[in-house]
Amino acid sequence: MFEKMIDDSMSKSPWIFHINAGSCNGCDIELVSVLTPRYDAERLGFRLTGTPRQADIVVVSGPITVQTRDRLVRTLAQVPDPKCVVSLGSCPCSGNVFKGSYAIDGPLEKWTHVDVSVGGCTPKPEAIIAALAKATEILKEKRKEMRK
Amino acid sequence: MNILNHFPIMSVMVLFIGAFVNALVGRKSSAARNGVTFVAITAALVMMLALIKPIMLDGEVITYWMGNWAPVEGWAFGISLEVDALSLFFALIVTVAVFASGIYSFTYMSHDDSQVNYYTLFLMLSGSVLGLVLSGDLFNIFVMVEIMTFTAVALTAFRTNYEGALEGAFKYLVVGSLGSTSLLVGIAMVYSQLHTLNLAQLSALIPQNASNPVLLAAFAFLFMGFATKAFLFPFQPLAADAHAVAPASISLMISGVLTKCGVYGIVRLVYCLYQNWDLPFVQYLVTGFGAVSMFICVTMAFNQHNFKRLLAFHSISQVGYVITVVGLGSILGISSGLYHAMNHTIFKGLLFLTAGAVQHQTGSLDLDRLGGLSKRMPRTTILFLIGAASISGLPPFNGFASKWMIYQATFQQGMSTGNPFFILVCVVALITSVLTLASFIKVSQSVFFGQLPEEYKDVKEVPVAMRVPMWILAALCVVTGVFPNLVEKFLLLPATNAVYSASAYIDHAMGADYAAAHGVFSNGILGIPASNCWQPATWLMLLFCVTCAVAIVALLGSPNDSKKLAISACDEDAEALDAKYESFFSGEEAVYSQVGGSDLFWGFKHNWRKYFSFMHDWHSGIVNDYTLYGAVAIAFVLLACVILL
Amino acid sequence: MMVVNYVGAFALIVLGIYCMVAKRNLIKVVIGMGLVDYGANLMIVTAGFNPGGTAPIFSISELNMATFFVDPIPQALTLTSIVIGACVTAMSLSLVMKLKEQYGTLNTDEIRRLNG
Amino acid sequence: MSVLMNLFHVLVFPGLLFCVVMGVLLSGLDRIWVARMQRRVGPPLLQPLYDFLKCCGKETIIPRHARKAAFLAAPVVGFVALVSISLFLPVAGQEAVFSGSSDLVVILYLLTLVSVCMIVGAACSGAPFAGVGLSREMVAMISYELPFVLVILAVSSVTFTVTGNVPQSFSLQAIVDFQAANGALITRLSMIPAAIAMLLVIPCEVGNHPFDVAEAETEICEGTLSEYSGAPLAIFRLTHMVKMYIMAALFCVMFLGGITTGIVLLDIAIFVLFCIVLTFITSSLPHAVCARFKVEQVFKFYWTVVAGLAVISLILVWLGL
Repeated sequence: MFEKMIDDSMSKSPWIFHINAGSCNGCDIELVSVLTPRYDAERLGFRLTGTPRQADIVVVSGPITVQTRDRLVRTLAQVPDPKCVVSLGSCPCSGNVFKGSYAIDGPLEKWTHVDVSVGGCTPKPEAIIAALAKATEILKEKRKEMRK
Repeated sequence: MNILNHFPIMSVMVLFIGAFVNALVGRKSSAARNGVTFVAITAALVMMLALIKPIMLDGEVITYWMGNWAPVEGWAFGISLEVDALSLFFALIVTVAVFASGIYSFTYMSHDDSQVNYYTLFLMLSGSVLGLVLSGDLFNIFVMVEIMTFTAVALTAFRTNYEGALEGAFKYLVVGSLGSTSLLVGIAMVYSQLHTLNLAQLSALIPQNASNPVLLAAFAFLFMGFATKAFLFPFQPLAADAHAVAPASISLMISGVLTKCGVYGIVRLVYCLYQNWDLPFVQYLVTGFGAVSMFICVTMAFNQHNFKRLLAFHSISQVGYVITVVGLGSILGISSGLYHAMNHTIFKGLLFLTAGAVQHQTGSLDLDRLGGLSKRMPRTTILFLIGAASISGLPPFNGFASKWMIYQATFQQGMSTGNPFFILVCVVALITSVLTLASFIKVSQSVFFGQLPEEYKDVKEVPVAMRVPMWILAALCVVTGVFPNLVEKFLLLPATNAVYSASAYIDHAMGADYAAAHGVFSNGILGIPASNCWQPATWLMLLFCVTCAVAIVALLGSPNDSKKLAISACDEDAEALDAKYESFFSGEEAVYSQVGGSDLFWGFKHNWRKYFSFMHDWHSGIVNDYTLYGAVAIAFVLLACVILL
Repeated sequence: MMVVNYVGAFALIVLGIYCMVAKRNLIKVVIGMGLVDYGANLMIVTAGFNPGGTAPIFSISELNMATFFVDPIPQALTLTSIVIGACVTAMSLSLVMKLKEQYGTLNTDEIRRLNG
Repeated sequence: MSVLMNLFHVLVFPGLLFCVVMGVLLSGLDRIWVARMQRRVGPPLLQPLYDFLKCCGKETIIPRHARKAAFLAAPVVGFVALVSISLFLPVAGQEAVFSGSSDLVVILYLLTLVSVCMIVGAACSGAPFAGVGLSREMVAMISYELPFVLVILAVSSVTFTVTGNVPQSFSLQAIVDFQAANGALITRLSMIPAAIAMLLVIPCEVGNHPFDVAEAETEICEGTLSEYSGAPLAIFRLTHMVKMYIMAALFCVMFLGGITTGIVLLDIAIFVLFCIVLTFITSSLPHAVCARFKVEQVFKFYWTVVAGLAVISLILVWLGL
């Protein structure tokens, strides 16, 4: 009865959980700036949560260092379905300048299915918002699929 | 002669005879031991229940003269038992608690040695307490108090090898003897003036001689004697020491029953013997002692690391509530006090029994080491939560019903007399209730919820025989909470009426018109004001309605066929841990950053750190200090009574 | 003089309490308890004493309002109270013995595992 | 007929449906206002509803350390208890549905029950962050309880002193009747400090921003809610929204009661307007202005400043102002 409404709200209220997997903080700052008055992602319903249990979209930044790897995997497993993984910046995609380092165990695809990737070092806030908006659409599709 | 008239003496005797028989036959066989104990406590309970009809409903008073030694020419020399609704009210509390405690002991104590001594002492304790509340004679009250203290001390020290058992028992004995002596001195003073010890006769004579300084001094001594037995401030360290180390079934007796004797004594003293409840000084004195005990003990509970010691402080805090409203001198006050006294026995008994269950199964009472037992002992957890909700005064349990009346009583007293003192008391009572809730949250978090430590992985649920008495008490918690109207009709109204009809109490013992001849007139009461306002049954129906509505909406909206969206829980028996079901934590995997019980309310304790550290030092654990506090309190009350009354 | 008795009774009680408060030895604390008890007993006996009264043993025919005798009830009370006091002393001494075994001391300052 | 009427009261007005609608409305408005004050556009008005529905559509994970039954029951019990409060409040000139048991102490304890359900839910989840969260929630509760109690006493004592012997000391109906006869309480000099204290109590009771120590998402990972997901989380969110409405309504009853025009719909409109204004004052304004307090600061603030205001009010009442 409410299925349609729930499907619709799936894309209107995406909550973000941010994992820093060894990032240099550049992408993290840009992600925060998305929520600031200038870009105001809250008008699309975005909200940063503090726990993976409440997240819809997991944003991963950083090149997945060996130290963070296990925790990343563990935390990703704790996110309830339907969920979306967004890789933020070039690091989780490719390893960026850290590629080949002994301390890196990337890319992110190795550990989980990535739904949206944003390139750039660092990506512009506009690009991040676009990626998140895309993720919400994927979220809605996933929810519909899960029902079937 | 009606057989019911013999029930008071028989119920006391059956317990004492049970103790004697038990000592004779119980040494070898546990069946004989348990059988004798069970028969004795059941008989006492049944006899008290049988008295409900004539005394509570028909308003009779039963006077029993030992050896038929009835008063001659208005002088009562014989030993008597006099049972009015007030006595019966407390006798019912006592027998129910004794029954629960006895049944619990059969399994709980089964691993101890020399159990025959335990049951002998236990039955003597029960008999003495019952004798105290039924007695019609001041000196017998003293004798019963002594037997009670004595057996309670012996039972506290029963597990001599338990850490601190002897120490707690010794402190209880030494400082308790101060209270007993105070009682004895008070009795001597009363006798020296009036040459009688019969309660009924004294009730007629004392109000006539109200300005006699010796009687006023006697009032101070008697009040402090009973206050010691109720463990009011400054005697609360004793209670904490004794409760914490006694076996759980005895902690129930000490907290649920022995303190009630103190309450009974104070009610009798103020409302019946001296009938000075309407004097402002007495109101300040009694209410002040109650309020101070209530607040100090609840804050002390924040410092505790031991489950039962924490419960012990709460026990005194709740007795503080009772004494506070008893001191108000209003009808609403006394009825709410009696109600809370009854409820306190029920829920605190339940809590001590659950603490005993935890101790029985895990061998520990340390709040910092226990945790996560709700997985292993789910039934005990439910029972504990019922008890905790009751003591914290959450609706719809019984604690709320009585606390609600307590707030009404204190506030009405404050407003109708225009006295800010009672408003302050009302605020203290309300805050105490929140603090009580906080410390029970602490217990539930650090014992039953949170993570299960490795060493308690194989803990089992307690046996059924121990759960039965807990369920009885839990059921009473709910029943007396949901139907306050019935409690009021069958128990509170008659008891309150008895409190206010001293003349009926006097006349029945001393012959008609004795009270009127001595200028004691009292008419009893017609009803309890402001009752019937809190209707839990309506509220529960409301709750049920709304729950149904929510459930219907949830059913309509639930996904029709998808399994993935349903609730997913981890497989308990799976060997490999699935990361999905692990708790979220961002630190090292191995370290569970569990918040220790005593650090749980840091934000509160930090602001009050000076107070807490002062109180910690004040409860020094040295027996001399505790004696000093007691002696100073007695001296203070004595001076105040003689100067101000 | 009866006043002496009363003063003595109170003096005993106060001494006993002083002993319980100030003495750091368990045995002395128990002695203090005993003293307090004796004071109370003395007080009861005094309360029932009539100077010059006879022993309260009469046959019923001799008894009339003018008979002058010592009140028997306080004596009965005192007997009870003495018995209780003896029990309490015995009990506390046995506890002291056990405490000495467990703690290895009789000093109250060291017997304070239960505090705070 | 009366059964149907009661059912209507319980389920539609002023019960379940009205509570939910008002809760969504107020919290949506709150978010917009905060955004506007920060010069943002802000989410749509119905954003809280979307959040709620989305949470319903997610998977519910029960962690390994949690007790399943209590973990799932706690939010429902809390929500239901909260909704039941609305039936004790004589709002908008209507008599309370269950006026017989309407009483400030009962409401105080029902609000406590709601918080306790949240705490029990957190304790059941067995997570370290939830442990920290519940401890903070409890300290916050201790903090606001004292001023709340004092405000209740101040309000009751006004009605008590003027009308003499009211049979029930804390009766809400008596308070509203008193205001209908003598004008709203907030117009009295003695009640102004109490009203301010109550305005300060509301954000902490609701758990709104400067005082949301228990759910601080950045420090302790949502605290009490850290293990909740899916439908139970949705119900907790809804509880939070409805609590905003209930507290605003309680303020209206205590200080702005007795304002009636005789026309039911107009009364309700005025009441809704009051609630909206109160939400702005108690929720949006502090949210936009203040940073989050530390837990010991919350305690200190409430036991000194706010409780002091309430005590001043009590003294003024006692002096007869």
